[in-house]
Amino acid sequence: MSEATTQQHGNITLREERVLPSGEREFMLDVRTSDLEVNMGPQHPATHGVMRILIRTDGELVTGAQPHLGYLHRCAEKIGENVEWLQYLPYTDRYDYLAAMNNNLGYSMAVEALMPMEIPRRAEMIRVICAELNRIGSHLIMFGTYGMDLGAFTPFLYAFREREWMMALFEKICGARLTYSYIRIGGVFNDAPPGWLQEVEHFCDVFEEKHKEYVDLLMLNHIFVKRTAHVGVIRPDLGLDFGLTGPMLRASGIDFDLRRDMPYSVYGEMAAEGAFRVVTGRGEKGTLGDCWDRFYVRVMEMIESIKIVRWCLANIEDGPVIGDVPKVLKVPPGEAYVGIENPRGELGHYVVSDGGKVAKRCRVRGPSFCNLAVLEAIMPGTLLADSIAIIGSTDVVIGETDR
Amino acid sequence: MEHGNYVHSLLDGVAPDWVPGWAVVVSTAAVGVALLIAFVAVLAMFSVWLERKVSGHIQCRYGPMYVGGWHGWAQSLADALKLLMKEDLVPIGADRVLFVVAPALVLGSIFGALVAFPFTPGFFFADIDLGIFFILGMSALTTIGVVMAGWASNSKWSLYGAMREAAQVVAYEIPLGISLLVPLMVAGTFNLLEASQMQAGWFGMKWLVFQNPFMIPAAILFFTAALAETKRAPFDLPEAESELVAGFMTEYSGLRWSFFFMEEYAAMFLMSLVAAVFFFGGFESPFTHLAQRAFVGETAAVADLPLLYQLTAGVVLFAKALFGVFVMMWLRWTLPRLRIDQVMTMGYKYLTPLALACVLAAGTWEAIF
Amino acid sequence: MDFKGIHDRLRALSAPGLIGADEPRRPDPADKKDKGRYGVAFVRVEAARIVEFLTLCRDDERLAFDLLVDLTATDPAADDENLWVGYQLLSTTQHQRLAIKVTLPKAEPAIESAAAVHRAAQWHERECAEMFGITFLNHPDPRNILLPDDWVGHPLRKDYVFPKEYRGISCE
Amino acid sequence: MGLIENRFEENLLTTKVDWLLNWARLSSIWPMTFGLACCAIEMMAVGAAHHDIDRFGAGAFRASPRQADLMIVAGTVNFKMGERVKRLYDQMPSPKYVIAMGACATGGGPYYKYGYTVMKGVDRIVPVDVYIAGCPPRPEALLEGLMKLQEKIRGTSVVRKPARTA
Repeated sequence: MSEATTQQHGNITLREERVLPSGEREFMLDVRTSDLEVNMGPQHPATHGVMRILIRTDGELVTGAQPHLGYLHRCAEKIGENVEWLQYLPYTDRYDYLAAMNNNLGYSMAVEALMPMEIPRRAEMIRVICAELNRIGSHLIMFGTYGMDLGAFTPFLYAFREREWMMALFEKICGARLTYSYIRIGGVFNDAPPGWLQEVEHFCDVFEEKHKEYVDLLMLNHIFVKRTAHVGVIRPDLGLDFGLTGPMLRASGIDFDLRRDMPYSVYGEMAAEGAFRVVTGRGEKGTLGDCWDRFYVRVMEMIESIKIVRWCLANIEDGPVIGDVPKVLKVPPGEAYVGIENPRGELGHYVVSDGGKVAKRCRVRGPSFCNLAVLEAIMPGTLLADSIAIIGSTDVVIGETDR
Repeated sequence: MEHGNYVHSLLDGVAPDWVPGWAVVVSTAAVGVALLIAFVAVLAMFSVWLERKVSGHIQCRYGPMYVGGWHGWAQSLADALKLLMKEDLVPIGADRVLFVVAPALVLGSIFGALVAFPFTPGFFFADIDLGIFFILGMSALTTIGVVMAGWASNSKWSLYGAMREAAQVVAYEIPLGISLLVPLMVAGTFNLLEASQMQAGWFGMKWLVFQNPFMIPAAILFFTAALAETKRAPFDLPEAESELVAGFMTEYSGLRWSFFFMEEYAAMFLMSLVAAVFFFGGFESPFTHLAQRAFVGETAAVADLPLLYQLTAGVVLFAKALFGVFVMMWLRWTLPRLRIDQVMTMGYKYLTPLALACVLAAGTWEAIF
Repeated sequence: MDFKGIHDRLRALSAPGLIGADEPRRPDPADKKDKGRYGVAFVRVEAARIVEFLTLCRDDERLAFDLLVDLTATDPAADDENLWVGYQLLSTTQHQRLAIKVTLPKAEPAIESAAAVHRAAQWHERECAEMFGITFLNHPDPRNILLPDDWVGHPLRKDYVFPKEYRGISCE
Repeated sequence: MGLIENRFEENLLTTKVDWLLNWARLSSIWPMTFGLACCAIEMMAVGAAHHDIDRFGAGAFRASPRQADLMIVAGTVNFKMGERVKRLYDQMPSPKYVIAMGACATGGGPYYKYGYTVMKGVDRIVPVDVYIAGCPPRPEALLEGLMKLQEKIRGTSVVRKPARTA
């Protein structure tokens, strides 16, 4: 390359682009482009809370993405080391605020793992009913907000219509709409009020009908399929590498569900009877592990949850709802890690006790935290609009990533 | 303005002899502009209210209910007054001149387009022989305003919105124009009034869309392209609330932002009007037919059409256009948004060839039958 | 496999850095002071060889721990000399779990990053680093993750002093 | 509106004008799409079919602060987020209002004592018009907060000189 690769014409610089087969050198205008860094969030309609993603773009093409967290860091783990065992329960409501019942369940089970105690069977049943109803509510929010991310506003309101009923059910059983603290260490706080179980059954009947509407309205909508199929593909090995759990992992075709494969509570009996099915992505509309698969898994899981609730309603018996738990709880020394299947994946609680009234360590493994990490790997190379679809499909709850 | 302009004839009648003719024309124009602004403002406010009510009822809720009393009828009035009262913000780093000019340009071009529109068979501001060309040209000017706004805002989201708008409008102007060629060919005129008049007959149902089998696909193509032109869902990429915050309008507030808002609804109405005139019979309908029989003689000149007939015709056209606006809203609250590459693919690879095929087929049909 | 099976398998493979197992036990009735140890069992591993250990756990077909569920640290007490780092492994094919515990000296806690084995470790390690002041060697992206960049102190240490103010905003 | 604001003596005309302008402001309070934490879910519920804040003209959630009148601080604000909240508030054109929704935004809530990064109330960085209690407040409570804000706006003077206080 002895010859100059640029030519100067007045104040216009021409840069050598290529050498044609004829040997002629082709010069082009020396226009240098640089990537645009766009700061998405913390206040952005598509980030579902206060996540911030630094996106590097080349036109509409995303060339890099870097999630920044911590805008909702609320020190839950430090609080866990400072307040009493039972006092910490309300804080569990507030990390994954869409699935507070599941969080209560996870924490209670972690503490129960340290205490040799028996949970009454009716309590187990009510726990599972509540957890599964809450799973439906959580997936409904995902269904609605995902539609909104893609520009369809109406499904959001339809989803909230059913969610409102679900919240009314919870209100009847524990008095709160969002943050329940209902599942306690050793059982549940109180028995279901009269008629509650019948209403849950009615809810199941109606919900199954409405569910068909959801599928038609959004999941099989042609534009929706075009927007989500082949977008944001997570290969199974990538998913495992990033520690994805729950629907995110199942959508990539890995048939693993803690409720069936490592059962806790009464899920074991259910799984043995085949009362529910584990939904996995199949790449039906696009590639295995794309956004549509993730959406499909969540939408179909709602129906499975209904089946679980129905099983519990059929098998529930009368009896006590809380075990023998002292007012001032002293947890025997030891440490336990208990992971349960949250709507978003494995919610793990790692508790360490030295036998006192306060935990030594109260670690929360939020599924969203790990599910979010994968964005860095799958977002580059997509379009800007796709990146919104990908963020939505991870279904993160920022309260849980930041805790 | 030689015929059919009520304002002109009215002013001409009352003006004393010493007033020169050009002064009457100028004052006619002034009155016309005032009327048009009032019309667009009322129309936009009504459409916003309608949109909120329509979206509400689609979504199992009510929409505005309390402001002003009956079903929140004064909601848009309150919104407009509030927007008027908001602080006038120009961000630091914005290109001040362009930032201020852009909304005016956007709204002005829509005003310009509406000028060429006959509101009733006898009431219009300008009867232009190449009316539809003028309307399409003027409405395409909004794009320049939008790009200007996006650039001047000095915001990345705005820039994205502007670029998307530019790409989208370039892609969809072509099928929009070509699909309009079909009715133009069938009607044989560019003049909106004439196009409307030639659809009289068949008891008021001799609409262009029924005159040629290829008019129906052309109408669908036109409507799709018009959605993209007016930035309505599923083509609302320049705004794309969940992606670009508010697209090219991100940095606009108060009155200037309301200009964009008004433009959107005026453009929707304009496109629906064009569709009504060139596809769906213009003023013609069974009602107009009956009104014509009742009020108009055999050979009435346009200038002295009876008022009742004019009103009927105007209301019919207005109703057709509003129905078009309603369909646009309906789609907005039902469909998800497309992605930019899908929008481009649809425009260039499907709509344009289809529109061309439509023109060819319709032309052949016209030549044979 | 249950924990015993996993432990046996690890010993059979002479897993690098394996120190031993810690299983829960009932309190000794003879000893009044002994309250026993409850909860779940875990294995102890040398800090220096943790990456090799995790690689073995991932690649062995009987263990097949393909998912790093959690990585966290614990400060047992203010006067304790050590920090614990805990790893939770999960196998999606064998349906088994394994808890690993590593102890690090509080004076200068440093451990090799597990991000090369499981990329899931990356964010957990960033969190541990800011919360406990543990240095993860060869970490690909050692920034703060939850706390602001100019935050002082490691909040989850037992001797952490709550701040009085942050950037001029009072914390009380 | 700087030209006419608070410049006129109180008389029948200015009172009527004020009434009209206040009516417009209170009838069309557009909130910003700005959810922080748990309370944001209840804020979404307020916008949804069952409670439908749009009935009161406050349903036009705007994503851009430039077009919003009301910032509903729905959730815990920590120091990292506080800066952003302040900036968003600064980006809104006046007249602008702030509702502190829930215990966290009001005063730190359950995170008051041990939450080292939690700001003990959003009023340390932005002026708050209405505080709503609850953790999270029910949707009805947020609606009541909106009514309170409307009451507050009804009492402001726009073109009149502000009433002298003793």
